[in-house]
Formats: sequence, C-alpha cells, structure tokens
Amino acid sequence: MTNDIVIPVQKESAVTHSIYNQKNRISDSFLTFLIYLCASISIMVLVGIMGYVFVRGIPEISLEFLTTVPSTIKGTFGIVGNIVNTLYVVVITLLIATPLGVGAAIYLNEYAKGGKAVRIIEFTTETLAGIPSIIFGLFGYVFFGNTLGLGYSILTGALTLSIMVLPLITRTTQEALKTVPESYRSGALGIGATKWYMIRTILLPSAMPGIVTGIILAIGRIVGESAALLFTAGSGYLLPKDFFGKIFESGGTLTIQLYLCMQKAKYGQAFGIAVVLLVIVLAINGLAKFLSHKFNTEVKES
Amino acid sequence: MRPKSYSIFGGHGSKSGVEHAAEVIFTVCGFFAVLAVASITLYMIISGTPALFKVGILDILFGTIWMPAAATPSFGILYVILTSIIGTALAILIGVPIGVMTAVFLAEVAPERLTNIVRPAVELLAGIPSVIYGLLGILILNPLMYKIELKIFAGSTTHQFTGGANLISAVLVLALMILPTVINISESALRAVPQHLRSASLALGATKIQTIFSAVLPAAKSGIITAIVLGTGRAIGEAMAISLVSGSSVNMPLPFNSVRFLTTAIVSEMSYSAGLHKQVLFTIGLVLFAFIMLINITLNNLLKKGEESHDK
Amino acid sequence: GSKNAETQAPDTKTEAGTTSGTTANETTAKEDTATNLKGSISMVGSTSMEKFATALSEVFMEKYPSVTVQAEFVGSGAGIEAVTNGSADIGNSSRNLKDEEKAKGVAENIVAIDGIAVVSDPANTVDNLTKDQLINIYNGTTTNWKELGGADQPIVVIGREAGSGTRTAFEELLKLEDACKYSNELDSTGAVMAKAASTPGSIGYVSLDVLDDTVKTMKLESVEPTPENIKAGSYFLSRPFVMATKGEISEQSDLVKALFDYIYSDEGKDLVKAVGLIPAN
Amino acid sequence: MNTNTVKITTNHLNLYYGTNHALKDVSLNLFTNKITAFIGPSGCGKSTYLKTLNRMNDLVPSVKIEGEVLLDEENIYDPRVDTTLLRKKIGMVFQQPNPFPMSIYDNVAYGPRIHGIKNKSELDDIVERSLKGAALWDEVSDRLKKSALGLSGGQQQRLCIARALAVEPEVLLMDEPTSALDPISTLKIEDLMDELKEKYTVAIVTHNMQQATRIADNTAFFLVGEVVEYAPTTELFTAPKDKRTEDYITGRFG
Amino acid sequence: MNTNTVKITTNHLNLYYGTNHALKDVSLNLFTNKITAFIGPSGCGKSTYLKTLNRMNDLVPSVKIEGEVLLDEENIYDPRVDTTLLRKKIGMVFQQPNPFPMSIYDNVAYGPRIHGIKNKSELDDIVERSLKGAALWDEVSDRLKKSALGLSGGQQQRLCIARALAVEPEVLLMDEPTSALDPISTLKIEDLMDELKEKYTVAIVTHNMQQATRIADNTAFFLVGEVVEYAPTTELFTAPKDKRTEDYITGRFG
Ligand SMILES: Nc1ncnc2c1ncn2[C@@H]1O[C@H](COP(=O)(O)OP(=O)(O)OP(=O)(O)O)[C@@H](O)[C@H]1O
Ligand SMILES: Nc1ncnc2c1ncn2[C@@H]1O[C@H](COP(=O)(O)OP(=O)(O)OP(=O)(O)O)[C@@H](O)[C@H]1O
Ligand SMILES: [Mg+2]
Ligand SMILES: [Mg+2]
Repeated sequence: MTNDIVIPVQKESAVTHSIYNQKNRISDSFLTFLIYLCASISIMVLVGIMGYVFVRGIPEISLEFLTTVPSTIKGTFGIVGNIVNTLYVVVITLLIATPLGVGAAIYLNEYAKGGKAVRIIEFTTETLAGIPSIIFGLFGYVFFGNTLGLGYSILTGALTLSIMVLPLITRTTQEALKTVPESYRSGALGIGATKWYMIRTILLPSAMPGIVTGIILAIGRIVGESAALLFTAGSGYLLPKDFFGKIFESGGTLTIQLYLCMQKAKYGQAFGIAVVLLVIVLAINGLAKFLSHKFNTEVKES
Repeated sequence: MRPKSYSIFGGHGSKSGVEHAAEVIFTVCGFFAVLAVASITLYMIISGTPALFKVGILDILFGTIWMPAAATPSFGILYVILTSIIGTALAILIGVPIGVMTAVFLAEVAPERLTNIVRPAVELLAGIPSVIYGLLGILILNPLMYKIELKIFAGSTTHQFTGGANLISAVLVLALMILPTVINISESALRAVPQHLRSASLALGATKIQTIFSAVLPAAKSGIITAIVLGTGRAIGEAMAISLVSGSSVNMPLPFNSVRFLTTAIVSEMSYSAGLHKQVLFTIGLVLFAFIMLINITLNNLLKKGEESHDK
Repeated sequence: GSKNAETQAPDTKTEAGTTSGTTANETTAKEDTATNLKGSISMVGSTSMEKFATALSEVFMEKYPSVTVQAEFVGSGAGIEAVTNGSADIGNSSRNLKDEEKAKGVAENIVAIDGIAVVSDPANTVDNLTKDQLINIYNGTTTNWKELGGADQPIVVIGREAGSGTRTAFEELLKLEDACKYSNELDSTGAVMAKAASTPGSIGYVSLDVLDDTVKTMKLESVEPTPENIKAGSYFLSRPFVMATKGEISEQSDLVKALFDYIYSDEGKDLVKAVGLIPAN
Repeated sequence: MNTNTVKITTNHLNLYYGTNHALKDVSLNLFTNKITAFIGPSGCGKSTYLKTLNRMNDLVPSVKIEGEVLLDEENIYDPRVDTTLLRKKIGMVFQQPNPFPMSIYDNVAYGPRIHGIKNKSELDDIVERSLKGAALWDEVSDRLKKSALGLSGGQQQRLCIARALAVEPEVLLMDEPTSALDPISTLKIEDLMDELKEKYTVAIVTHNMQQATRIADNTAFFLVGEVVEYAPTTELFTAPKDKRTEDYITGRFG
Repeated sequence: MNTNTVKITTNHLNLYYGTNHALKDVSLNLFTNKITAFIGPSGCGKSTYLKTLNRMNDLVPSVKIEGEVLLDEENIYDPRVDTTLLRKKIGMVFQQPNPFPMSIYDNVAYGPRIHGIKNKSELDDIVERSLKGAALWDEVSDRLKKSALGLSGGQQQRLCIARALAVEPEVLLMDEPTSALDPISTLKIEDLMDELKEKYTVAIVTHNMQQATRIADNTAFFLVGEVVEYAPTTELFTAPKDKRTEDYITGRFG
C-alpha cells in the first residue's frame, strides 16, 4: 500500500472515525441477505425447471421429430407442422398487438389529457390481464370464428391472442414512457418538433427497453398458450400448402401439440416439444432485442 | 405584419396530415382496449346471467355443493370462490416479494455477466406452457407434499388423502408462474431510474442497499405496481397448471385439501359441458370477472394512493 | 336415398360430389369415387378421440387425395354443439349423447368402443378388484389399501373432471353417479397417468390405449382389460366413441357418407383396432 | 423604446401552478432586433414567464393561464395556433441543460432534420456553424459521434444553445444561458447574442447584472410574479423608478 | 499555506474517461477550516476532480484512476475503504440540481434518515435548520410536503445544498452552488460557507472570480486537466506566477 510509508496515525479522531472502519449495518445485511435469498430461490427454481425439461426432452429430439408431421399409420411423430404454425401465430399476433399496444400506450401517456378517460382505459387494460385464457378462447371462437366467419384458423387464433397480450404490451410501454425525463420532451418540442416526430425520435427509442420487455412477455404468453388457441386456431398439424392461404387454415401450435400429447400420456414427446419451444422462444426473444437495437438511437459508448 | 404564410395559425392543415393521422391512430388504439373489454364483458354477461336466474343467485354464490352433471344438479361455488381468493392472495404474497427482490438483484446488485445469463432465462420461463408447469407439479411437487401430508394426517380417518394435490401446491406453482412477469417488468422499471438519483443518494452517505430501498425503489414505484398488477392478473387467470396440482375437487380451502379455483372450474369442464352446466360455467366466468375488477380497484387504491400525495 | 335433401344443403361443404348416390356397394365403386370425391369434412370434438380421429383423417385423405378432413379437439360438448349448429359436419363425442341433444336432431353414430382401465401406482400389491370393491373405493367407504389386502396406506382417489366422457361412462357403469368422492379431478388422461404413476396408493381410470408400465393395471373380477375380453363382454368397463351427425348418415353429403362407409368397412375396422380400440357392433 | 417594432406583446398575463399564483398581471413588450433581459430573485417567475412565450407551460398539467400573448399581433393562445410552428419561430434554451441521449452531432442536427433538411453536407454545415456559434466546436469537433451525456456541465449548456441556433428561430428565449460558463465562454455567448439581434429578437434570463448591463437593450425586473419595473437597461440600472428595484440592484434587498 | 492542517491530499492523480485524459498529474492539498476554490474554463476537469475526492467517479463505468487521494492521511482509494462512511464525511452538491422525486421535506430528511435519525421532531428540526442555512426556508416552509420537482431552478439548487448540509459532513464539495442564484441568494450562500468553514473544510467550483476572491482562502486554476497554479487566493489573483493564469483572470485568454 502506498500509504504504508506515510506518518503513523496521530489524531485520535482519525482512528475512531477512520474511513477504513467498515461498519456493519444490520438492516443492510438483512436486506442484502433477503435479496440474495430471493434471487437464489428464483435462479434455483429456474435452473431446476429448465434442467428437468431439457434432461427429459433432449433424448426425444431426432431429425424425424423435427422434420416430419405426425402419422398414425406409420406410427411416427414429428412436429415440423406445429413449429411452422407457432411461428405464424407469434408473428401475426405480434404484428397486430404491438402497434395496437404501443399506440394505446402512447395515446394514454402523450395525448390523453389525464383524468377519467385515461383511468378508465388503464383500468380496463388491467382487467383484461386477469381474464382466464379460456374465456378469450370462447370469445374469439364466437366473435372471430363464427361472427366474422374465420372458423378455426391461424388468423382467428392470432386475433384472439392479440387481445389477450394487449395489456402486457400497453402497460409496460406506458410505464417505460413515464420514465422518459420530461426535459427530453420539452427539449424536443422547444425547438419545434411536432409531437409525433418527438415521439418517434426521442420517446420510442428511450422507451425501447420497456417495450421489449412487454413484447417478450407477450411472446411467452403466445407460445405458452393452449386453452385460447384450442378453440380458435385449432389443431391442424400439416405443413402449409401456400404461404398466405395457411393463415385461414387451422393450425395447432407446439403447445397445442404438447397438450394433445399430454392427453395421450406421451410425456417424452411433450418434453421434447417443450425443449423445441424453449429454443424457439430464445430465438424470437433474441430477434426482438436485435430489432429493437436498430431502433435505438442512443449512442452506446464511454 | 409578416406575410400570411408565416402565420402561426395552423390554417389549412399546416398541422400536417401525418400529425393528425398519428393522433387519430393512437386514439383509436387507446379505445381499442376499451372496446375489447367491453365486448368480452358483454359476451360474458349475455352468456353468464341466464344461469344466475335459472339456478338462483344465492344458490350459486353461497352453495357449497358442486354437482353439475348429476341427475339433480347442484351449482354451489362458495368454496371455489374462497379458494380463488385465498389461493391468489397467497401466491401474490409469495411471488411478488421474491420477484421484486430478484429484479433488484438483477438490476442493481448482480454483476452484469450474471444478469446477462439470468435475464434471458427468466424470459424463457415465461414461455414454458402451463401444462408443463402442471406436469412438473404432479411429478415433483405433489410427491413431496404427499410425504408431508402423510406425516401430518397419519392415522386420520376423516382426512381424504390427496397425494399431495392441495392448496399449497397450487399456491407455489402460481407464485412461480407470476415470477417472469414480476421480475421482467420490475427490472426494466428499476433500470429506467436515472443514474443521477443514485449518485445523489450515494453522495449523502447512503449505502448501496439504502440507496436501493430509499431512493431507487420509490422512484420505480409506478413500474413495480404495474408489475404487481399484471402478475396478479396472471395469477388469477391461470388455470391449466393449477388444475393439475391442486386436485381440483371442490373443498374448503384448507392447506392440505384438494381444492378447485374459479378458472379451473371453467377450463376443465367447459369443453365437455352442455346446457345449464355450461351456462353456469359462464356465470363463474362472470364471478371471476367481478373478482378481477374488485382486486384491481383495491390494488389501485392501496398502491397508487401514496403516489399522488406529493405530486400536488 | 335423400329424402330430406333440403336439410343437407346448409351443412355440406362439398364443392362437387358424385351425382349418383351409390352407397350400397361402395367396395366396388371405390376406385371411381376416389377420383371424383372432392371437398372437405370438418370434425370437431373430444380430445380423447384425437388418436382415432387423426388416424382416420390421415388414412381417408390418402385414399381420397382431393378430400381434406380437418379435425379439431375441443371436447365432446363443444363438438356436439358444433354439429348441432351446423358449423361442423361431424361432432366427436366420447360419451353417449344426452336425450336433449338427440332431441335437436343429432344422430349418435357409434364408431368404436374404448375400454376403461383401472390403474394404480406400480408398487401396489393389490392387482385384482371386484366390482363392489371398486365401488366402495370410489364412494369413499374403503379408504385404505390394507382393507383390500394391500399395504397400510391411504387410497388416493383420482378421477376425471365432471362432464368428461370417460368419467360419465365410468360412473354410469358402476352406478356411481354423483356418489364419487374424488380427491383429484384431473382434466386429462395423461395427467391421471402421471398422478397414478407418481403417487403411492393412488387409483384412477384411463383409456385402454394409453396403458404402459409406469402404472399397474388392475384386473376387474379377475379379468384383464383387453380388447378381446371387452368384445366378449367379460370386462365390464367400456364406453362408446361417437361421431355425431345432424340427421342420419343417409342424409349427409356424399363425402361424409363415404367417410362412414369407410369406418364401417373392414379396412376401417382394422384401423380402429390398430389404434387400440374395439370396432363397434 | 416606443420607436421600435413590437415582436411580442403580453397583456395582463396571469399564471397559476395549481393554487400558486406564479405570474401576476404581467404586461410587457419585446422588440424586434433588441435584447430584453429578465432579472429578479430566484423563484420570482422568470422561467415561468419565458415558458409562456412559446407555450412550453402547456406541458405542465396543473397550469392555468389567463391573459393574452401576441406574436406579430397574433394571439399565441388562440386554439387555432399550431404550437409546432410557434416553437419553430420562438426557440428556447432551458435553464437546465437537457441534451438528448444521442450523439453530439445528432443533438444539433435534431432541429434541422425536423424541418426537413436531409442533405448530409448541408447538415454538417449547420452543425458546424451552430457549434461554432455556441463556442463549443473546438472542444467537441473530434468527438461529434460520441454521446452528448458525457459532456461537462458547461459543454452541455453550450450544446443546448447550439441546438437552438440550428433551427434559426425568429425569437430566441434563453434561460440563464451562461450560468455554468466561465467568463471567456460567457463573453463569446454574449458576442453571439449581439450578432443574433441583428436578425432576431432575443430574450434572456440572467442573474448577472453586469451581463444585463453589457448586452440588454431593455431590462425587466421581476418580483414574486410581478413586473416591478421595465425600462431601457441603462435607465433601469442608473435611475430606477421603483424603490424595490433600487434595493435589488444595489444588493440591499431581502 | 503550510501552517494549516491538511485535510485532503491528492498525489499525482490521473484520470481517464476511456481514452480521454481528463485529469493530468494533479497534486493538491485541501486545508481544514479553509475554503478552496477551483476555477478554469468549461470542460477543464473541475467537476471531475471534485468527484474523485468522494469517489463519485466510481460510478462511471469507463473511468480509470491513478494516483492517491488521502483524507486525514488515509488513502480513500484503498480497497478497505468504506465508501459510505467516506461520502458521509465528504458531502457533495452536484453541478446540476438532482432532487429526488419526493416531497421537499423528504428530500432534506433523506440523509438524516439514512443515518438513523427517526425521531420526528428531531427531523423537523434538522430540515428547518438546513433549509434556513440554504436560504430556502421562507420560500418553501408552507409547501414542505409538495414535490421537489415543482421548484424553480435556483430553488432546486438550494434544496440540494440543504440536503447536503443535513448530513453534517466534515468536508463539503460544492460544484457551482450559486450558478442559478440571484445575487442576494448568492450572498446568503456565501455567508453560509463562511460559517461552515469554522467547523468544516469547504471546496467549491466557481466560474465567478469575484466569488472566489470574496470567499476562498486558496484558489486552484485548472486548464485542460492540469493544475496550472495553486496559491492563496489574493496571491493568485493579484500576482499570478503563470502567464496562462494571468491571461485567464484578466479575461485575455482563448
Ligand atoms: N462521464 C463522462 N464521460 C466521458 N467524458 C466525460 C465525462 N464527464 C466529463 N467528461 C469530459 O471530461 C472533461 C472534463 O469534464 P468536467 O465535467 O470535469 O469539466 P468541468 O471543468 O466541470 O467543466 P464545466 O465548467 O463545463 O462543468 C470534459 O472534456 C468532458 O467532456
Ligand atoms: N412545475 C411547477 N409546479 C409548481 N410550481 C412551480 C413549477 N415550476 C415553478 N413553480 C413555482 O413557481 C414559482 C416561479 O418559478 P420559476 O421557475 O418561474 O422561477 P425563476 O424566476 O425562474 O427562479 P430561478 O431563478 O430560481 O430559476 C416558484 O415559486 C416555483 O416554485
Ligand atoms: Mg428559472
Ligand atoms: Mg462541471
């Protein structure tokens, strides 16, 4: 240490009040302990669940599993059709729900002049978040499937799920917008930016991490959903014949297939599907983050 | 006077079309949520009220016997309501603190490298289908619970043994399932707290922990409340997983009883039911809906009150 | 013949069908119709029938390449509702139709019989139950395996959710309607299997075709649950798989008729056996 | 004073933050090609007044405004007014530097881009000219692409001035533009203002009375929301009419 | 100068923001019961230096520090150091006011509460005393429970001073504490500093040379990261040894 050479401690006060005296604050230690405890519980549970799913699922995965559709005659099982359907449902749902959700959040935070309207909308959005998915399923079936005549189709499923994940995206975006400092807004408006320009160039980039959080949670809801999709998107497992036509056809996601496997007590296949699902979620999440980075104008350095 | 073209008055569309379009679009988006809730509400009321009158409101809400498919059906859901209230409340009491603390850990305490591993994992957790949670519950949690159950009720003749499928299992699974929502939203709220507030607190001689709890958490309050509200929504709306681990028999919500939640009641019977039974299931949906509204109002009142007091 | 031609009009999704209603001897006319039949059939209903329904549609579509058979699995009740209101051609139900459903003009076409097996955890030493013992277990009179000659451990009674086809059949056959004291009412066959396998002292009932060695299969009255025994009538737990139609089969479109013709043909019966079920009649 | 062209007129302006009456019956004229200074103790309403001139107070939820503000004889609180256009004409530098979380370059180019300038070399040009105007170019020319948040306090303040200049407004409102600056940078900014007034109308808030005497043509003295005195600068400082003004400028106040 | 007790010693301090060498071999002593002023052009490293003294720069990720800073002869960059204790001893007022989004009262009571004072009347006392010290009490005593974000720029600055006072540090670092204040408030803060130095050690950054001459015992002149000259204030301003110092204080610089 450089200060070894320096004068020995002379002032009494310097000893008693020395900045080297690491004082132990009991409440701090307790709270730190609590933080570590909770984090380790979460992380252990997390690792446990993932580990279990992977250990049981990976042996099930084979080329055939990944590249064929189920065939009872041949007695083979494969999920490629469901993988494709999952991608369809996720992409279409996000294409519908993200603009709507982000738009609603922008309206609530930037346009609505406070007061009752905002509170009502916030309240309804939060209510929407607590409705069990089967109700969405039944509603989607009745409204999109029957009334609009879309039947069991990927589109019906995606529309239904869009309503379901709307609260997640809206509320998280709204929170993110709230945290953007007021000074950014006045800075932009003060030099004559139109509101929309200000939103586009300052608010959305700043709020991007929050929006991505919402989208990622929404992706989780979409891929993990079974009840709502069973009644709306159906359970078709064949590969699409044409790209856009598939949207109007029945298509079961991986989770639907997983659910049906559960019915038949085919746990191995179920865990295999779960593993594939996790990999897909990881990929989509990564993609979502990547795309959001392109939006972000913030200079990331120094 | 300057030439007219320089006038600050908007006049003919100098508030550009884009600007107007943007405002209109956002407004439409904003009211879309209301529209969605309104139509779903309408749908539930239309489907759910007939049974209320056919069976009788009191018989449904305060009856304790659920035998929908019997020759003389009975549609009492009191225990189911109580289970939902107690179960959800407990799950929130366990899940929310763990979730928020984990978020604090990820945003404030953990080294960046650890965060970068854990965060995507938490996000993955959100994508695991609830059926899998249920299956894991049956395979891992329930046997554990059963061991405890056998110890506690050894020799009991009145207790119906459930194999570990009980209220506690359901609460634990629910608490686990809301973690991703609570952790992710809280974490991004914490990260959005401006750095200068941390500097200000540290410069006053606050420890890191004091800074987190006295300055950062209060500043992130609004986001954390949202996390709690959305997490609560997830807990109330979840059915698939808990129907597997809770036993799903209609009983008093005691820790080691097999219990049924409102959502489970709807999900597991909806697809096979017919006639009056089905209508009653919609009535349960309606009850659940009222229940959600009530919780939201309570949460809003409890949590958001403090927020407004110092904002003038 | 088509006596009620007007009723079939709204249901049919056939775009072009054979004009001649030759249904009597389809085995010979099969090759012709295969090239002529075009269109799609929609089936909606029971998840228990998923294996059978997907197998059927796969084979049928192979046979008639221009036909699409789309099966959805949302539950018996929803299936019957769909066929009642005309949004599906066929409603799959893993239980008998109720009188009120029949009253709406829905026909009950039993296409296969499914056996119900009683299972327990693999370590259970009891391997045979009489009908009365089974009834006593499920109505809560017997609560410990030692009363049945097994180990001293409580019985964990597992069943399916109210309204399930399997449960309805099980309770009807044992005359246990409204009398069961379940501690677990699980909403899928797989869940019952998993629970039974992982819980000491458990007992539950499942479809025959999902049996494997993770659970112990009980003999009832000393009879093994095998297709032969069910066919012979010596194993008493079974239930029908119904493919309900709006009106009799003869009133259906040519496509649907062809489907039923196939099911009732020898080839169809082989298919039924192949998926672990017992052909009807 | 009355030989000048009036650019902005304020008539009986009252402003309330909730129940707090922050501006009391303020009536003032700002003149074209003149610099007007606002002085007064902290919290007396100078920033608030400045913000009413380009309607930045609209953003505060609890605010209530009465009275009239005319820009070129048009009431800026008229519902038909396009605030965007208004704020393009009346630029503002805020009391607290508020750079955007972007690069230095993007901060300055933000305004011109809004108003449709896309051409790279034209933008480069504007950025350089504005940064030079704000006496910041030498310090940052080699790190234009770095984040503006890594600048020192005074550098951020000058960046915000540059950002406002880049839009070329007709009126420039500056809220203590040199509070974080050393004397040399301050002089440069004062020179800039002197140049600007050739073309524009300038209003500044300052706590530095020397600064006011150096650059302002007219000066208004605020006290608890009121304009106590408004006069040509030399007059106000040498022969104040109001006792309170005299107390304040001689430092005897409070 | 060497008759005084040294409170803080800096030996050969170098600081880098990434590749930007922001402090170059700075060696300085701060003395107990003295006010030290730092002057120099914007961006020369004054704030950076101040922040190294209570290790606030630790929070900037890309920062690299070499050299030694001793507080009462203890190295504050020693790994054993409790930064919390350090920062309780060395209080700081930042260049940009950063009130917490809480009420005015809670802002001031924040520090005392952190250090264990729970008693309501004791807290009330501290809050009142601190706000009075920062010359803010009169303006806010009737709105203590309102949000601190609704204060004017100068009020926020004084609030941050009050907040730092409430902790009663041994050393007080103030980064341009009066930049947003009118002359009268400024004088009050200067009086306060004069009082404070009876008990504490005070260091301030200022752009106002009059202020430095009025209150500082010693003054250091910074230029592009270097200490050009450090001397008793009167000496530095009347007989600067370095040509660059002379240029700067006479305004001939740059
Ligand atoms: N966080 C940071 N990251 C990178 N560079 C920084 C950072 N903070 C300051 N700098 C740079 O370091 C140099 C010194 O900055 P500092 O804030 O110490 O200046 P200052 O003397 O306080 O100036 P001012 O009077 O304008 O506040 C400047 O060039 C500045 O741009
Ligand atoms: N957003 C706000 N909400 C409530 N009160 C406010 C708000 N902004 C300012 N005030 C109050 O209005 C009064 C005038 O504030 P203003 O910011 O105009 O003062 P100022 O003259 O600019 O002072 P300074 O020189 O300190 O910046 C002050 O009492 C202040 O506390
Ligand atoms: Mg101000
Ligand atoms: Mg500085």
